[in-house]
Amino acid sequence: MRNPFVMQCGEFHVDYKQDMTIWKIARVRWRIVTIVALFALFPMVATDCVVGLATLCGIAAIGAIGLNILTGFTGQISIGVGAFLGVGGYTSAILTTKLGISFWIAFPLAGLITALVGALFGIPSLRLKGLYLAIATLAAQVIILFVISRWDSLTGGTAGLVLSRPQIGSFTFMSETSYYYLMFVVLLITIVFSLNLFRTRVGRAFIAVRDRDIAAEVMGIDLFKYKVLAFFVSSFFVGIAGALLGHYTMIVSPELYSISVSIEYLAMILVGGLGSVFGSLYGAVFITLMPVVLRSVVDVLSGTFPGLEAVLIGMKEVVFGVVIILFLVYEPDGLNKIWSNIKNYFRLWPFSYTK
Amino acid sequence: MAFFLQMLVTGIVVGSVYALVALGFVLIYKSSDAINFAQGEFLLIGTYVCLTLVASYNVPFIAALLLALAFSALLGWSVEKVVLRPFIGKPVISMIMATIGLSSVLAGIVHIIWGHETRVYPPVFSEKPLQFGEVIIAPVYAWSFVIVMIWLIIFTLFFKYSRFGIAMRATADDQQAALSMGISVKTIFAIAWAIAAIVSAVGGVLLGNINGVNSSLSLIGLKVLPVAILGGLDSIPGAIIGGIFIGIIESMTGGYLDPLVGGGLKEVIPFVILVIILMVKPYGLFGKKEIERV
Amino acid sequence: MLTLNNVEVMYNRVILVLKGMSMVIPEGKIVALLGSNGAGKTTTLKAISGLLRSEDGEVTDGYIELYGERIEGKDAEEIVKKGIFQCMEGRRVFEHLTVEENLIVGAHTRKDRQNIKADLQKVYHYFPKLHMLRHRQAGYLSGGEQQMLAIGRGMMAKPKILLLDEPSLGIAPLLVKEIFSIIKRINEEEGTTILVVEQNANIALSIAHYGYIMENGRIVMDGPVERLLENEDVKEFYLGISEKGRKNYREVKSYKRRKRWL
Amino acid sequence: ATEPTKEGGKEQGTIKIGALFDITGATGDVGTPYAEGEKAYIEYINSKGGINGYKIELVGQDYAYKIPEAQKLYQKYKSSDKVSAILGWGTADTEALRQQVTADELPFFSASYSENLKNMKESPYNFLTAASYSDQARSVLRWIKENHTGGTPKVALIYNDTAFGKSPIQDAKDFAKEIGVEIVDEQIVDLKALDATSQLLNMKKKAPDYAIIQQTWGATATILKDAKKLGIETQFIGLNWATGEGLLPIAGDAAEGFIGVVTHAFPYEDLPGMAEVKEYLASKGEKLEDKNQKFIQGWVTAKILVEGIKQADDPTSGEGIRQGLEKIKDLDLGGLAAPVTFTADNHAGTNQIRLAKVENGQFKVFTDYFGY
Amino acid sequence: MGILNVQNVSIRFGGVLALDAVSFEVKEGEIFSLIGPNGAGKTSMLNCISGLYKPTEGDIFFKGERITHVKPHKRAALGIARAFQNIELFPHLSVLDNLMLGRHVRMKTGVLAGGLYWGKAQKEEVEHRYKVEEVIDFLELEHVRNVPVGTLSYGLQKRVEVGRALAMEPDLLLLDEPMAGMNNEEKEDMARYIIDIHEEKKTTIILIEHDMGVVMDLSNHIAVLDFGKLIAYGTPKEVQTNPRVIEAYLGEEHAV
Ligand SMILES: Nc1ncnc2c1ncn2[C@@H]1O[C@H](COP(=O)(O)OP(=O)(O)OP(=O)(O)O)[C@@H](O)[C@H]1O
Ligand SMILES: Nc1ncnc2c1ncn2[C@@H]1O[C@H](COP(=O)(O)OP(=O)(O)OP(=O)(O)O)[C@@H](O)[C@H]1O
Ligand SMILES: [Mg+2]
Ligand SMILES: [Mg+2]
Repeated sequence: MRNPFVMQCGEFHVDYKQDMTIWKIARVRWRIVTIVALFALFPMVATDCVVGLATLCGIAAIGAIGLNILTGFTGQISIGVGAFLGVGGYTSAILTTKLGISFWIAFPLAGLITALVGALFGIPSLRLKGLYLAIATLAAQVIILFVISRWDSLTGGTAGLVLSRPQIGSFTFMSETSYYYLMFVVLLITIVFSLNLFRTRVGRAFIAVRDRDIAAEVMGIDLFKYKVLAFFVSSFFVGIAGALLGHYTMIVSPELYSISVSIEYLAMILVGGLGSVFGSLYGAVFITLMPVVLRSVVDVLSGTFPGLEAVLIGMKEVVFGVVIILFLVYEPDGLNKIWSNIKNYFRLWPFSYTK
Repeated sequence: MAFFLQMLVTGIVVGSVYALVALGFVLIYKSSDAINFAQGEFLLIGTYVCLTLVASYNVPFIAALLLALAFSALLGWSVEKVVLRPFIGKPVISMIMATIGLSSVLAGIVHIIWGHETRVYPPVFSEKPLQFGEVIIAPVYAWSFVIVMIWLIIFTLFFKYSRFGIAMRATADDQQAALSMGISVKTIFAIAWAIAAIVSAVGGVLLGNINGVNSSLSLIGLKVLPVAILGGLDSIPGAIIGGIFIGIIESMTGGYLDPLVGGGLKEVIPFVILVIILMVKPYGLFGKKEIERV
Repeated sequence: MLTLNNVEVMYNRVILVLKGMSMVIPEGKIVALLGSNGAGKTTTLKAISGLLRSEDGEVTDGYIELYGERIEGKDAEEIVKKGIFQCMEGRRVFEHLTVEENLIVGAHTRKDRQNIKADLQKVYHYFPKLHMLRHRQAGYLSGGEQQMLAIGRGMMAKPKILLLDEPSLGIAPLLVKEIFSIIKRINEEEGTTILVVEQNANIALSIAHYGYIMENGRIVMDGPVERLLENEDVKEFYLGISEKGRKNYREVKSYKRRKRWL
Repeated sequence: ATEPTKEGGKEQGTIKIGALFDITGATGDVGTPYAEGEKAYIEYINSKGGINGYKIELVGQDYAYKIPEAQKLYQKYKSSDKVSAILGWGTADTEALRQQVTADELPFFSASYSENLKNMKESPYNFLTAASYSDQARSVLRWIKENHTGGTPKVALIYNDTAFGKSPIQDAKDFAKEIGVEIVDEQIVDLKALDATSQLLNMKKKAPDYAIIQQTWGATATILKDAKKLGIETQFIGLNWATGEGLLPIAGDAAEGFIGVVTHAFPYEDLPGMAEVKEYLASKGEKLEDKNQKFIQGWVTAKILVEGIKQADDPTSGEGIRQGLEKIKDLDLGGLAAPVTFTADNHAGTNQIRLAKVENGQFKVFTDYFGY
Repeated sequence: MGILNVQNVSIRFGGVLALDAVSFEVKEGEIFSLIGPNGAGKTSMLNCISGLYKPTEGDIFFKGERITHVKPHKRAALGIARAFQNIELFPHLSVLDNLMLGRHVRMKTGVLAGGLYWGKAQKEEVEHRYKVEEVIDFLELEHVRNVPVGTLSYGLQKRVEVGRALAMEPDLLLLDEPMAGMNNEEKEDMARYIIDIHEEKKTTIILIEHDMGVVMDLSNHIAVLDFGKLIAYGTPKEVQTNPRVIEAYLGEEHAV
């Protein structure tokens, strides 16, 4: 009988199909199922406030995965995510409130339309690279927000639009828990989809474009097509996240999608790990929760030291920055790398190196 | 015609303020290929230090400015030492992220020390507008134009001929190879950051004289990023011409297009033009081309 | 003058590459370091020149001494100041700098700045082609031109010890000969000690005084060049000569003879 | 929520109020004194023994003018702190939370006086404690109409491209038409503008007699300084966020003659309502001179909410407080602000303002409260 | 007509005439070598053939079709594959994925199918995996199959580079100094691989190499470039004895 306490030490696969599954070892698969189940059950025990935060984290994670597809996997830095979230949110808002279309149709359409807008603003990638391309996406941010705040008849202008929570039959996703599940399903699909994407042809091509575009071209990859495609796919998920967020907060307005949102998302994937699906998830959780945690610390402390409140509020920002920097110093490849280093350490333990 | 001239001159002088701030980006980029998102905070701190000296300690303006510049240099130097040192040789993107973290730290410190109120310089530059024919300029702006031209000359010479200038460019090209030349990449970075902080502080002091100082002044950093890009991220003349160019476009749009559409285009059009120009010149007006050979 | 004793190098805290590497580089001599791909030659050079750190590698055991002074773990710039200069694998010229600026950067650490002009001329004298190209951006030079530039840059530093990593890589045969003769001249005329890592064993051994052969992170054989040249294995695996003289590549057998030292 | 401590005794428990402060965000300069004012009044009222035996606890945190942060905070106030009402701040976050406070039945006081908050159908839990931006503009137009000599007054509007900036514009245009004031020009000046030369020169071509500014201090100062530089003669009139002590040092000389809408009193005014403020500050060892108008504004806002709690039959629930607030009639604020009245179908407390003119570097109020 | 026809190709960079009216023909199924001193324009010639450079003048025909203005990725689909002079692998991907990328043009899966990884997409991946395993087997890369190529030693990377081109199953294989940086033993291995490719798959090969032993032993025909000009063309024997070639490139030693 196999010793139940040790991890299977090798991969014994008899065909390539098996060798190509995402999680190759049965125990790992079980572990994944357990984790998913835990997350599915978690709202049963958590307070509304915690579930609400988890929902925001999850939505951010969907957007971050979207951004990571573009920036982490395809190497095209974007500082326009904020506006693309907006496109998603507004599309769904306009479709549901102005045209009375059901959320369930508007939601995927929001993704699709954002994807198209994204692809449109991806056209400069024909010529631009790196930070120069990043500025083109910043231009997208500015232009999209300008259009949104000016097209009053469609978007409600600077005041924005108010939208409602989705419904199935007579059931409305009004409670925190119900919306959490909605987010959870979408997040799961997003994760599985992107994991699959990056072990097949198109995903590989994205990475190739990022690593060595000239070589990629000579391998038969149409650079322009794949760059724009990356904008398309990425914006699809960002749009989906935008729509989810819009229906969660029940409002869309231009001020919700400012440049600082874009930078926040960039921070998520950088802290989480560029080019890593799970990294996006960790990063999203980290960046979403960190201010909340710091704020409660400030809250507790300023109860103890009432005079120091102003200092503490400043300290909150300082600590936030310091934590980010420490993370990067300690592990520039992000949270995901830290996690896999920990895993590797235990995998190799008690030996400290390979070879 | 007078209107046109006024728009043109306003564009040039406002643009030179942009250029002043954009220079900070360029200096960092030139040595490390990274964008410094904490540029705005450098600017803010330099301004606050100068302001505090002038307003609270009654130091004469010029002396206060020099002290503030010295302080900024020290700040840039130590920030590099403490925060950015570990990122030498690491991917540029993590260095960029670190500067985002840094901006949060500095913003927090500014809040703790100087709070939130808008503070104002005692009048340093004369309030009396300069009049050239029918064109009117506020003296602060005229000064920023002059200063930007001085920087232009100093930095062009520095990067072309001085030992450290060339070493800085070498470092930006290939850090590891620079190390192998015996170039102390640390020193190079420290110098670059110190200079960038000085340049920002000068920009900040001028801006502070225009609109007062409060923490949202640091947002100018982001606003000016496109300027640096337009000129070409590593080009000193690029930053200056880019700044003036964007200044003029803004001013012209404001003067001629905004009345037609009810305003607001002034903030957007520069971006549209920026993208169009980049499509033709993908590395900005004067940026170095990425050399791609196989 | 330069001694490596039992040096171990690890990358990323997990990958052990050098496994007790020892060698001695005598003053004023040319030493050749040969070895198959991935043996750790480049790693050895980087361990000496202090460039490991920027790749997340470190010397975990043993020591490196220059004139009896421990230098392992020192910063690269300090080591250059002490007179060790590495020409890195793959040339690594500064692409956006002109040829001349590249050369000037090579002299970055030198104190005697007034002599730089003269040395520049000396480099142009050794490599007239570089003089022709002096205002060109180095990134657009062809491979061979870049290689000359990289060596010229090394000369500009006036090092006591010059570490060359595969100087013949991608160089046309005539030029290889020329470059190696220049290396020899530098050694003879300037008295520079040279450690050269090479795949082209023929040419490396033709100018070297002493050779080391490394496999898998260790030195497996060393000796004066004359002795190495007599070794059967060296002949077969590094010089490509069998008993019958040079082999025709078309007749290479599909089976391999094993090296005796492994 | 409440925990009754003594059956039938005087002490009833604690009523929690949530607050969103902007300390570190884009509007931190005015947000901070406003927050202090709110906190001060709550502390003051507690030191007086609370309201009807209830202590009031203000749970407030900095949201840095970021809407997602406001969302998260709101979530926390609602579900962990179980607050009964919210003191909000900016236009965007007020909009963002409007539906949720409705669903959760929590009265919401914002420092943003958008006209659309008056809409009882869409925002039945939002209360306006001062004249809405539109009302301010209307009152200003009324004042112009009545005081202008020589022909139809020509007015320009200067604002920024945000929900805050645009909020009064349409209403102002409609009202001007109605009373016979001509709107000759509109200019958009960004909140962070370094320069407004092009806008002012364009405006100059239309030669307006007056220009109404809906901006914050920074942009207002830019406008005034550039107008002075260009020698523009127009009388500038700013709505409440353009007005305040903070404008003066930035604009310097250029502020002389500027007219501002005053919704809340300046601390240096001698008014009956100041007594309480002075008493509170004295107990803290602070002086009125160190406070500014935004402090008073925060103080008054909190005071109105507390009055609602006082009037409520069930002060422990949001719904109860709303009913209490709707009983408020002509609440005299001792001149600190215009008297406030709420009813079941009107949550706009007042439409009255005062005007002040900058003379010798200080705002001098020169009208009494008036509406349109 | 050969598989590749280069007619009068010139290319200019600023003031540099990197190729000066070069014409030659590569016959189907041969090993064709391009030699010349550093900076002669050999790599530029390959860049023109694979489409990375647009000739300033002249035309290139592949299988009789004019491809002068065809985009590089289309040329890959037509059957031109290339291994680069300086390693151009995808450093963060494993050897396996690098080779799978070589199969890119032969695969079809799109975004949706790939993301769902269902039915056809999965079948296709597995199918092509077999082809790639063949190449791995052929170049003896089994032991590093799942290692990110960035951490491999130079020699191995070169081999992966060739493998990636092979995975494309090209009709014309361009090899730019595949043996640079290898020791004698490894060169022998690489030579054997090249001969095997040539014999087993009947692939036409254009080879740039500075090791004259290799070039002379392997090639059917050789073209010599100097300063962008074609100075000689012929069989190894002919080229080796050509005085211009000896003077410009070979030196006395390699001349026979
Ligand atoms: N930065 C690095 N991180 C991890 N492993 C590395 C790194 N650099 C080198 N290695 C590994 O160290 C070993 C030795 O590499 P090194 O470059 O020293 O070999 P070499 O003898 O110079 O080979 P070549 O002749 O191919 O240049 C190789 O197996 C390589 O994979
Ligand atoms: N993109 C480019 N821009 C400018 N000049 C170029 C470019 N590509 C090549 N050159 C120039 O063209 C000439 C030929 O270069 P090429 O790389 O083709 O030489 P090569 O024959 O491959 O040399 P080597 O054997 O050293 O690799 C060189 O002088 C080089 O500087
Ligand atoms: Mg090596
Ligand atoms: Mg070449």
